[in-house]
This record gives sequence, C-alpha cells and structure tokens, in this order.
Amino acid sequence: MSSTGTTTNGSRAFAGPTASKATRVVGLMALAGIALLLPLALLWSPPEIDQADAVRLFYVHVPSATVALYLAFGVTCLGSLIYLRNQSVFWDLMAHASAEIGVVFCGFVLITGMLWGRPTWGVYWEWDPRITSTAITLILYLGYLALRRMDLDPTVRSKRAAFLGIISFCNLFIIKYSVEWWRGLHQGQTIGIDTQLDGLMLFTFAWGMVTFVLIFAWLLMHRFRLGWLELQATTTSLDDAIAARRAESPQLTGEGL
Amino acid sequence: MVAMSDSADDQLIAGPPVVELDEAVALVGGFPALAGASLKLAGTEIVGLRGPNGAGKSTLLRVCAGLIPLRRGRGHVLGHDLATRTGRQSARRSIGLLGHNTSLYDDLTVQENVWFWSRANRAASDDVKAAMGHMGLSGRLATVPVSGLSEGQRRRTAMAILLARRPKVWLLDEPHAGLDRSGRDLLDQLLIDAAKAGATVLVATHDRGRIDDVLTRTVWLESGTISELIP
Amino acid sequence: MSGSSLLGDALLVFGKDLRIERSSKVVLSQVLPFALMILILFGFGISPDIRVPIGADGSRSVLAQVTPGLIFLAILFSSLLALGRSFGVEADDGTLDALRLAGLDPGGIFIGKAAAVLVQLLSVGSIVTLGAFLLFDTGVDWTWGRAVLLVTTLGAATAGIASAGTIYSALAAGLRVRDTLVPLLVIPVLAPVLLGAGQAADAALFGAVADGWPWVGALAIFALLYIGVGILSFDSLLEDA
Amino acid sequence: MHWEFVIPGYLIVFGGIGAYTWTVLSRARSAAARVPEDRRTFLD
Repeated sequence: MSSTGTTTNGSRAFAGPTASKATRVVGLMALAGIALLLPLALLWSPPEIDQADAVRLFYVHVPSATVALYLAFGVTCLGSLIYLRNQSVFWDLMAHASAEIGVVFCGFVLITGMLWGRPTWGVYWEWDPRITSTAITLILYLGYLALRRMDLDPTVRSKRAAFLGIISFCNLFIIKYSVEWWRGLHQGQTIGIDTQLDGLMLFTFAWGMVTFVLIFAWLLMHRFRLGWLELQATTTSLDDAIAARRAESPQLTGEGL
Repeated sequence: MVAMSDSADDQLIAGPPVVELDEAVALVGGFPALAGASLKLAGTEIVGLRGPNGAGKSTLLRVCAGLIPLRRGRGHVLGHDLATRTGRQSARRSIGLLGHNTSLYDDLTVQENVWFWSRANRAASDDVKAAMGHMGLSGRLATVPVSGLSEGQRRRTAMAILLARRPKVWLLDEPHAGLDRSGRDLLDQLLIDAAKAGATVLVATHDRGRIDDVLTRTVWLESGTISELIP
Repeated sequence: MSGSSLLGDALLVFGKDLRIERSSKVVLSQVLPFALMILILFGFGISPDIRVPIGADGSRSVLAQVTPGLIFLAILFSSLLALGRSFGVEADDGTLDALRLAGLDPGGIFIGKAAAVLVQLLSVGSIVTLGAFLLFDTGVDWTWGRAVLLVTTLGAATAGIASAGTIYSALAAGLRVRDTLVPLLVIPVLAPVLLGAGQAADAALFGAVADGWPWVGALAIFALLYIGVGILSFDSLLEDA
Repeated sequence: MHWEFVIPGYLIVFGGIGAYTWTVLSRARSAAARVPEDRRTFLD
C-alpha cells in the first residue's frame, strides 16, 4: 500500500541523526510487522458475521488504543515518577516523547472508532464509553503537551510537567471508569470484540498488537533523540554558559556605575 | 591555650559569617545569572551591592533569601544550607526581602495587608503597631486600600511589614526607588537601627550620595560574579 | 510541620481571600451574573417549548429535563473565573514569593485557597440552582430526601472542583497564558465531576433518590483524593516557581 | 461490505504514522544541524 511506502522511504531517505543500530533493527521489525499485518487484516482474515468487513478496523483500532492509553501514557507516568525522584534528563525527555506519540495514537483510536461506528451503529458518534473517555483523555494530554511548550524555566517546566504526567495517568482511569459507569446505565453494544474470534482473526489481532508495539518503540526512540538534539541545540553546557557569563564585557551591559 | 583564646577573640570581633556564598551558581530561566559569586557578610554590617544592570543583583538577593536553589557552589545563611530545600525553607524565616514588588494585595487596606502578613510572618502585635507608627501608617492612611496608594506609600507599607518581622538578615533591592526625601531618610535610619540591633543588611542600590554614609562597605557585582571589593 | 500550623495557616489564607472578595466583590458582581446569564442562554440554546412525555399522561420540557446537567455546567464555567481570580490576586505583586518567605505551611496555603474558592462556588452554585428552578419549570416533587441529596451533591461536586482546580491553577501559576491554559488542563479532569454531579442531581430531581447516593460517594472520593494530592504536592508546586 | 470505511481508516492510520515519522525526522535533521558533531551522542 502506498501508505506503508511513506514509512519505508521516510526511514531510508533520512536515516538521519536519530538513527542507530537499535532503531534500524526495531524499524525493520516494525516494517516486517506492517508488511504481514496489512494482507492479514485486509485480505486473508475473514469478515465477521455481524460487522462484515468493518471488523477489520479493529486490527488497528484496538492496538492503537492499547499503545496510546496504557503503553505511551504509562511510560509518560513512569518517566515522570523517575524524573521527580532523580531529575534524570533521560526520563524527562522520555516522558515528553511518549506523551506526544500517545496523543497521535489517541487520534487514530478516535478516527477508526468513528469509522467503525458509522456502519455498525449508523452514526459516527454513539457516546460509546471507551471512545468518549478516549476523547477526553486526548484533551487531557493535549494539555500536558501545551504545558511542555510553555516558556518557563526549563527545570521548573520539567518538574511541573512530571507532576502533570503522573496525575494525568490517574485521571485517565478516573475518566475511564466514570464514563463507563455512566454509559453502563444505558443499554447498547459497546466497541470492542465481544463475539467469538476464529483462529485467523485472533492471530491477526495479536499480530496487530505486536506490530503497533514495535512501531511505538521505534517512534519513541526517534522522538526521544529528537528531544535530546533540540535540548542540545538550545542549551549550552553549564560550564560554557558560566564561562560566557563571566566573560560578559561591562561595556555591553550598560552603565558601569 | 593561647592559640585557642586568640581564635575565640577573632570570632568575637569578626563573628561567624551570617551570609556566606562560595562560588555560588544560580540559574534564572536556564541562564547562569550568578556565575560563581562569593560573598561573606557578618552581623551588624550594612553592605551595599552595586553593579551594572543585569549583573545579577536581584538574583543574588533571591538566592540569599532561599528563593532560588543553588546549582553549584555552597551557600549558608545563619547556618542553614542553601543547597537543600529544607535549608532554604528554614533560612527564609529569618530573612526580610524587599524586592521590586511590594507583595501587597491591592484590594486590601494598608491595615489588612499589614495584619495578614504579620500573622503570616508570626510577628508580635506590639512590633506591628510600632512598625506602622514608625512608617507613618497609623491614622487615616491605614484604612485606604493599597490600590489607592502612591508608590512611596506602598513602599512604606512594605517596609512596615518588613520591620515588624524583625528579620536577622535584611535584603533590599533598590529600596529607595519611589521614595520621597523623608522616606529615604526614614529608610536609612531604619537600616542603621537594624544593624545596631544586630541584623545584617544587604542593599542593592544605584543610589549615590547619602546612602554611602550608611553603608559600612560596598561590594561590586558584575557578570554574575563578585569581582571587586571596595573597602 | 505540625497539624495546627497547617490549619492555622489555612484559616489565615482563607480569611485573606474572603476579605479580598469582600472588598473587591469580583465574584459577586462578575462571576455570579455570568453564571446566571449562562442559565438564560441555556434557555435560548435549548428551546423551552420542546417537551418530552413523562409517565402516562404528563410531559416536561426538555429544558427542565436537563436542568441537573445545566446547573453543574454553569457552576463549572463559573469556577474557571473564580479560580482565575484566586490566583490572579497572587500574581499581581509577587505575593507568592512573600508567602514562601513567610514560611507558611504549603498544605495550609492550598487548603486556604481551595476553601475560599469552595465558599465562593457554593454561594454561586446555590443561587444558580435556585435560579434554575425559577427559570426552568422542573415540577419536582420535593421531599426531604431529594433536597438533602441535591444539597450534598452540590457540596461534594464544588469541593472536587475547588480542590482539583486549585492544584491545576498552581501548576499554571506564573505563566502569561495562565488564563487559557488552566481551562484546557482542568476541564478534562473535571469531566467526571460534571458526570457524577449531573447523575446525582438527576436522581434528586426526577429519579429514585437511592440511585443518586453512589454518585455522591464517588464525588466525595474525588474531592478527598484531590485534597490529599493538594496538601502533599503544594510544597513542590510553589517551590522554585 | 463496509470497505468504504475500512480503507480510509487504514489510510489515515498508516498515513498518519508516516506523516508523524516524517515530521520527527525532519525536525531532527534541522536540530542536528545546530548541534556540534561532538555533542550528538545520545544519553542511551
């Protein structure tokens, strides 16, 4: 498919500053995963009885949801906890990188969920508990990314972001369970795979999960290194900064009272 | 024995340093506003802090106040370690800082502001009354909302709060700005009295002239370092 | 720091914030009219003429039917203004630094500020609730059980809004874009509160009272959780800000 | 049946991953240009 071509060309053409042996290995594994997932999901696996071919959306919808809501935001929470404990730059950047990827995947969850809802329920938005809580979670983490963009003292910003990264993960569950409780009072089919999956469908589903975890790992490595490069580009080392500060000439700093 | 009594005498004369910075580095917005500043202040001193704009004077005062953490170097105020958060927090209780802001609530009256901050600072009520009288805030002015005050009156209110707190270390950032002549005289006298009572005073100032009679010495801050000591 | 200084400092900050409100009357003269205007706008947005059947022969306007949700929507939007004001007074003249220098217990500062917001929100919320009954013809069959459930819901929901809102406002303190960032941060967090309060109030007005209490319990847990987080985290939130 | 929903879904997901990858890599290239060679070593 043309869309996978983009990914291949992307990593080849740039193979740039954020690539390493590890990213190449994981990247190739992810590509192999996608190469097998697409025919599995779109051609070889059978349509479902009720949902017909719409069930195929699940092979990307559910992995996106798992990666975004639990893996990505979980890594953000973990990174934030470690950062608050020892001010590790590594985990600070990791938390930021992971949240951004989580937001992207959250978007995929919403879009594929709505595309599934239209043929199944007849409407794009059925106030399904999982989709609805995912939408709120997306806004929650857009707020996290907004705080990270703030023009603040870098250490203060990292500390506040770490705090936000931890309580946002707790809020994710509060939102999830309250929305599910609320919608549980109303009857209706919920998004998810409730019906029996036959062998090939189950395998496709599991394969999708593995593939998305690989894609996430690959993106996380690149996004983390991007954060590190941008940090290097904007900050000089403390020693250099102190030396530069000491060397400031009095003529340039105004009145020499 | 002789050596011991000698060192004891030294201690008595010079006293242990109340404020001590050793190669202190502090960041403001990632920028090393203090780039290795060393400073020693003893009790009863009134020290002027001079230097060009952007030299790091405000940062130095805020570091001494325990509001900005040290990134490198060492710093102690009244024996509290400025490198640790608990040290900074305990140091703050003995410090009076008057910065560019007056830290007053515009919607509250002078009296209400003084009352709130004195309670927050755990100042004795007798001291509060005396401080208000001293700064000329008793009477009608006490019931005026701070938003209706002139800059000089705001400063007087902030100084009354500072005075009532009886800090052991006074850190003042351009305290003469916005004050009229009598306010300046009052402030200068206040600093002399505070030092006489055993406090240590550090004043960042551009002012030349009369303040020099008050200062016991002056230090020069430039490019984030104390580069010169003027006796 | 001892418990007495926590409560004493909380009381001091609480009194200070209420005193500021007493002389500036920003909540009374700006937030309250804003909240009431929202109620009237709901009437414009949701036509009062559309009716839904209830029971065998009765009917109720859609506007009346959704009153529980509208009350808490109005309170939620008003809370954003009240929170902005609560931290606006600290931002003007560097008072947050002075609070740190005074050595006030950070947990006490949190409780004091959150409690002041709570009192203001409770006042606005009570008037909004009364206004909603006046404006929207709800036709509620009042019993003591219903009234107690509604009042408790109001208390638990505003406690959650005030405590979580105060934490998020502190998170954005000192930022130029505080006024736009706080709503973005706090509204998704408060979405469950709106949900729970709406459900509980719906039970109080139109449903079975017993169905409302579990939601009130959830609201109370939410509020207690955030009060705990606030007391524990305010120290590091105010530090080095 | 329902392919008109399935195909756009897959296009958006994999196109989205591609687009995001492209953004990250091109940002990384421009950031790397501003970082001296000796400081491009990563923390990991």
